[in-house]
Amino acid sequence: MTEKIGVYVCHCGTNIAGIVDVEDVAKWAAEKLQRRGVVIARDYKFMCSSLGQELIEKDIKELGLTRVVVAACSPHLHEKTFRNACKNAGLNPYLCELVSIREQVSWVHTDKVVATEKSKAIVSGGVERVIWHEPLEPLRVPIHPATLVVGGGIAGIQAALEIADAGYHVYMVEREPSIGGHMAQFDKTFPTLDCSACILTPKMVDVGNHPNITLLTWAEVTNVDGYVGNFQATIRQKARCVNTELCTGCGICWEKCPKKVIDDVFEAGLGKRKAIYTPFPQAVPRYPVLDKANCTYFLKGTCKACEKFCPTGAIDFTQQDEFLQIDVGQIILATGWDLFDVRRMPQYGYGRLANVFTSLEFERLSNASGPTGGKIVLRDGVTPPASVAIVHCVGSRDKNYNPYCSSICCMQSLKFAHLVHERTGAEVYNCYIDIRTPSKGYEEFYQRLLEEGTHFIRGKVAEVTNAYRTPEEEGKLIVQVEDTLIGKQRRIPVDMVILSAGLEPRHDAKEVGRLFGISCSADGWYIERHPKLDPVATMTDGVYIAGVVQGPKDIPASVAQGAAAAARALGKIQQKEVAMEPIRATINEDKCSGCRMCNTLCPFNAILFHEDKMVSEVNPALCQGCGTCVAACPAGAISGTGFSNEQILAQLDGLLLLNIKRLEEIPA
Amino acid sequence: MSEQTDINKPFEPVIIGFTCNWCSYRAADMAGTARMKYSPNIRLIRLMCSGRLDPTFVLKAFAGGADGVMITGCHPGDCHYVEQNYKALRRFIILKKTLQQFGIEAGRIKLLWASAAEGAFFTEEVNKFVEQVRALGPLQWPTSGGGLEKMFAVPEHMLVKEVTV
Amino acid sequence: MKEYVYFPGCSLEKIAISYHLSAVETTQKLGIKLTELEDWNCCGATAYFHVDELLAYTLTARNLAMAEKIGSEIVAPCSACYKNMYFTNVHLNEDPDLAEHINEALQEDNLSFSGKMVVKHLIEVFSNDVSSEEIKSKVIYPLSGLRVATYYGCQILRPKKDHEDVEQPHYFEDLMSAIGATPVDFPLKLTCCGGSLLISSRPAAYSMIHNLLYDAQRAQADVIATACPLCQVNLECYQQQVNQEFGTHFAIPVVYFTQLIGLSMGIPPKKLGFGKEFLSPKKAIDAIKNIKSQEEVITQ
Amino acid sequence: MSTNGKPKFAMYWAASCGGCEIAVLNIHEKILDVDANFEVVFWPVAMDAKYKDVEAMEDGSILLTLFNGAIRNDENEHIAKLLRRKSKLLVAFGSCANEGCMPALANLSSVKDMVDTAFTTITTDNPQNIRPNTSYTVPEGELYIPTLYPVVRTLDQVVPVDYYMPGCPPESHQIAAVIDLVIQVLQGKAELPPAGSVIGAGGSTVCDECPRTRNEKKIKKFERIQNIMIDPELCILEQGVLCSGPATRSGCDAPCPKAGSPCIGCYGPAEGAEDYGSRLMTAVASVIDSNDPAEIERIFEGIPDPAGQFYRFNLAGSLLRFSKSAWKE
Repeated sequence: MTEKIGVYVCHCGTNIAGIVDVEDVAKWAAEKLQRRGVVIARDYKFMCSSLGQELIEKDIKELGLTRVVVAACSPHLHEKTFRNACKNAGLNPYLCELVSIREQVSWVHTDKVVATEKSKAIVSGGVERVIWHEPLEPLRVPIHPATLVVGGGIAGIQAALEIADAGYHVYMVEREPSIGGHMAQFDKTFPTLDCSACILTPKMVDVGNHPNITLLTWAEVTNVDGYVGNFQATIRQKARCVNTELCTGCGICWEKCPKKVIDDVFEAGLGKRKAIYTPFPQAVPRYPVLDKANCTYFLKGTCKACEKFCPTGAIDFTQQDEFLQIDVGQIILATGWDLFDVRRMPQYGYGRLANVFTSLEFERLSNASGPTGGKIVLRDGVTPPASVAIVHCVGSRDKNYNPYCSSICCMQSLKFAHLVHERTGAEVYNCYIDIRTPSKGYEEFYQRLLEEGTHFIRGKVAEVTNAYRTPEEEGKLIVQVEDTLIGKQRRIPVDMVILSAGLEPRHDAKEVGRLFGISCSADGWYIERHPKLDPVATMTDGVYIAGVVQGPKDIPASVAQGAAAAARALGKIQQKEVAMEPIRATINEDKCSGCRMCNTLCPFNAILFHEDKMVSEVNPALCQGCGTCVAACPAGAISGTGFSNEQILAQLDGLLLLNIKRLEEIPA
Repeated sequence: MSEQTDINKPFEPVIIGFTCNWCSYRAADMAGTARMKYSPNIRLIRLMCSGRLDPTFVLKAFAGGADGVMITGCHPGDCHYVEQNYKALRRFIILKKTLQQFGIEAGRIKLLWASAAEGAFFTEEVNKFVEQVRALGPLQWPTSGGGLEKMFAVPEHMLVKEVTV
Repeated sequence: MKEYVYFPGCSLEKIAISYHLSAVETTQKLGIKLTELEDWNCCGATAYFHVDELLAYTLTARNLAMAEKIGSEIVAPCSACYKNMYFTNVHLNEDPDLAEHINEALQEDNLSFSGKMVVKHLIEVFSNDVSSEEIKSKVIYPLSGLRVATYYGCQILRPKKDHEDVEQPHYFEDLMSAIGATPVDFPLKLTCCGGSLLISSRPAAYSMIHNLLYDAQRAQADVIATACPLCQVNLECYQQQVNQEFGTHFAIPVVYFTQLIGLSMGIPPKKLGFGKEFLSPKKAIDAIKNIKSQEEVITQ
Repeated sequence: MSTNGKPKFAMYWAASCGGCEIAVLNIHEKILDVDANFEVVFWPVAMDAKYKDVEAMEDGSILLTLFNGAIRNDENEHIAKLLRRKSKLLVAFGSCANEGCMPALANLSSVKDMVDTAFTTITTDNPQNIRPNTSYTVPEGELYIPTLYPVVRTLDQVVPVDYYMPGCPPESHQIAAVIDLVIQVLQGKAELPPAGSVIGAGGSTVCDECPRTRNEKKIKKFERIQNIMIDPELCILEQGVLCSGPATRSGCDAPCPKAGSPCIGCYGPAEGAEDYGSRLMTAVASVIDSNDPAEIERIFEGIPDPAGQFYRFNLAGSLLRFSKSAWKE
């Protein structure tokens, strides 16, 4: 045995030492694995601390260690730390192996004896594996300075502006005709009640005019190839039927368009738009899109009113969808959320009982530029309500629908209550499970509402019905709810019910996630790299998430995440290049018989076949290191650095303690 | 290993688990971070992808004394490497078939898809599998040391001849 | 020709005899064959499952096991019978241990439960298995103008079947429209009738019945149509007490949906068990009488 | 026994079919070089010899022993150990000695089953259901016949082996080459390869020597060769017939694929492959053209006997080596 191996067992305070007898593990390794090359085995309070690292560095220098095994936490946490320690001591960082006895032992097991035994096996596995490690150099690839931001809501806008202002190019892709997202639909924002449009519009305009931002609205990303620093994205620019070169956004076309269409997107079905339209007056960009599905010309072959009246001749019925290819270094996903479909809870009567509204409908209803000009009225469009019930947690905190808390509904409902109160003087009943106001100025807002005389009823609403039992109830919506504070069932007759519907992942979140190589949690929100320490990065290098895509959150949090994601992207751009794990497959030409078994296996097309030499070869730039071809090669001609057969089989030996057995058979 | 020294003690199987770096290993990490408890009989090996799973590893594990082997990866469609977990699936199916001919029960090998978010699920499944293997009893493949020699007792008359030189 | 194993259940023997009669008559008209299960036993009703679950399951499983021998689908007109058989079926299929346990008991009777039986409520037969066209084609006297409160009751929809809307179903209404009647807006159509509360807490039961009658009256229903003997009894037989209790003057007849269908198909009221009720559904029967008399006029 | 000073040569067959001997004789006049350069001291198939003569020899007195056949019974083991002691160079010759070959397929069933099959099938006339006795007493003393072991082993599972020469049998041109080599070594003209290495074979796999054109592989269905017309030009595996070529060590010059029949893998695993069967298995499985479990199952139904298919020659040499039924019963 030529290698000199050092084994370091971490206490992690009591995190490991509380369950695993770390001293014993170290002692055991020093004795039993001595003949496998272990020259030193230590245990230490915190291996990851600078002192702990120095311990390793010292041994490397003084004992001339050629391999290092650290038994501590998950490699996903501290692999880099200990690799650096080796590097500092002049040992190739890849000659270090970090095995997890915290996540995989002390945190998940309770029996100390068994846990200690398992830790020994894991250490022994690490030792056997590390013997087969080879010195490696990380691959360095240049980073393309441009960034793709998907989604033009407030989170995306923030991210785009941060990067663009820093002087780097941004492509912003938005599915709808205008950026602005849900925030553009709101009238007021809690808790300050400043007007949503007033604070959002300037930012939208900045995006529209920014020299460093290429704005692609009415467009979708259809394909993404490549890897961090070098992504190639394909974007479908849907046909606008408007020549943006010529269009001035004067608006004559949509004035003249004879076709009225119910606007399910921006007006949440409450208002109408034309067949050629911009969703709202402050839309960015200002040029409209022509909705072919509803345009009289496309349906009947006649009309062309817009074309006739357009002063600049910008209307172009022949426009087709275009596909653009762009190169970017990194990607920020801020694709936002969908509203929970309240029809899934028929007991609340939406769609059946006219005056039951969704939260988004109410946002439009209360919006000065909305269909009623900000007048809060019943469906008939005229009658102001004398009493309004606001149902919290619709579809949220309910195992039949979404178990999670949508986090904004409480504040939103309070805002609604305030607006109703302010504009109609109606009696307002807020039916809640718990009131959650955990942010700056939120609790104060709640107090304010209490003082305004809004009724708060603690209980989950059972049903909303029109089945009156008393003359008072006649013609009203009756909200059946148990008031858990007085322990009584209550029937509250009201004129209007607002369902504070929860936030849901976009209906196509999963597909979009796959497109960008990131995965969704069970709830459907995108998974961050670390829930606390890395909330905007994802498991896929170079792809970040911002805003509600990562989980329900309010505007300030979305903005913060947008900025955070931008900062992460900028950080990488500044580095100019990324170091990539040198985990790659290589084919031994002499062994390769050119059977072409591996050729179809690579999703990144990294394997090419040389007809002339009749051998296959791996392109290291494209190889992502999954090792599928390594496992598949019938001749064993392909080897995978970092995860070679030798390494894994050796680790198996160690885990099963066969190494010890063998040693016992042959005397020293 | 699997030897039952004390018959009153329940048999403690040794199980090798192969995890993929992106989903199932992170599920295991999550189980840890959330302090979920599962039975200590399983020892994990990290691969970059379930597609790296070479049947040799599984055979080696059994030959080396493991009583059960669990192969885990990302859910179909969620593979970090697009679709490599399907290759694992294909290998698993034929491997299982082959192992049965070797008398290794289908219940000793399991393929599990677990996403990075499914720490709890991972925990449950590990526990289930450990119990399943426990119920099947020790495998103790002779090549794992001990037992093999016993198979080849050379009879007396042969040994006698040996020393006639 | 559709065939079902028929499980009448105890109440259809006496108190709900009219349900039984009308069920048999109407299904015959539609060319549906009901084969009554021989030697059937009580379904356990609402109480037994809370007394001894295991025995209750066995009791119900016995019926299902016997039914397996003669058919593939079993239909119960009584909601309680239906609910018990349906969830026993579901539960035993999900829990093989329990099934094994119960099969041991059934062995005594040389029976075994395989769980392959499909359990249906009678109204499902009319609303799913038979198309509304088929029904319409058999209607001779559309009950035009008859305002019907379609009362599902609480048990038909439990436990939930796949793709079944348990919050706002409308198949009962559709069925009534098919025979020319007018289903009214009856929001409480799924609300409990009080069930066996009448035994344990009369006041509670009365107020529940009151709410239902009130809602039906609000909707100006001529008649409440039900698909459950217990609902029928509670809503009809206790109207007097409810009136005394609440000082109301309810007089709303409560009939079985099969009786109305029978009428519309021209089956003589007697054969449908009419005349046994406390509150005569005169309006319903008159509806036809009128048409008949008009016809006579025409034919003369 | 007289000696002519020539280095001694021995060849022995344990559990084998004799094909290896024929392959040796098949080197034609080269056999004369053998005679010219060696004194053949022990070769049961070619000349009369007694075990006791061998036992009487000095340890290490035989220069080269070609040992073919697997270790199936105690006699095999005894002679293996004996020849190991007596020989300088012990070569595991042919598939049986290397990896178990056909005899080792018996490792999938118990000895009892085997004997039953041999002595009680309908084709056997054995009314009293007799089984062979391993020992029998006669006036002259005790007679023995070898005892079957529960499982077949390879030569190197019993004694240390110097060189491995794969093939069922080894191709004659390879044998000739090896003999040439040894002679050259004797004449000091060449060096012996490092101990433990595989001789008389290539470093790649059979596809390397197969002339058929090959493309990217996608398998939707496995065919049995008798059911289809094999395209003479195209890779056999791509035609759905399971060919072991991709996983099998080169050196044979791919006679089978050339003749239009799939490689069955007699040259054993490629250099450094831990387990032949799993290499073949993983390769074949990887190119199945489906992601649907049910369909994959269906496609694999085309391989009714995977163990026999993937481990046809390699069972004793594989990681598991035998089935549970072989050692548990």
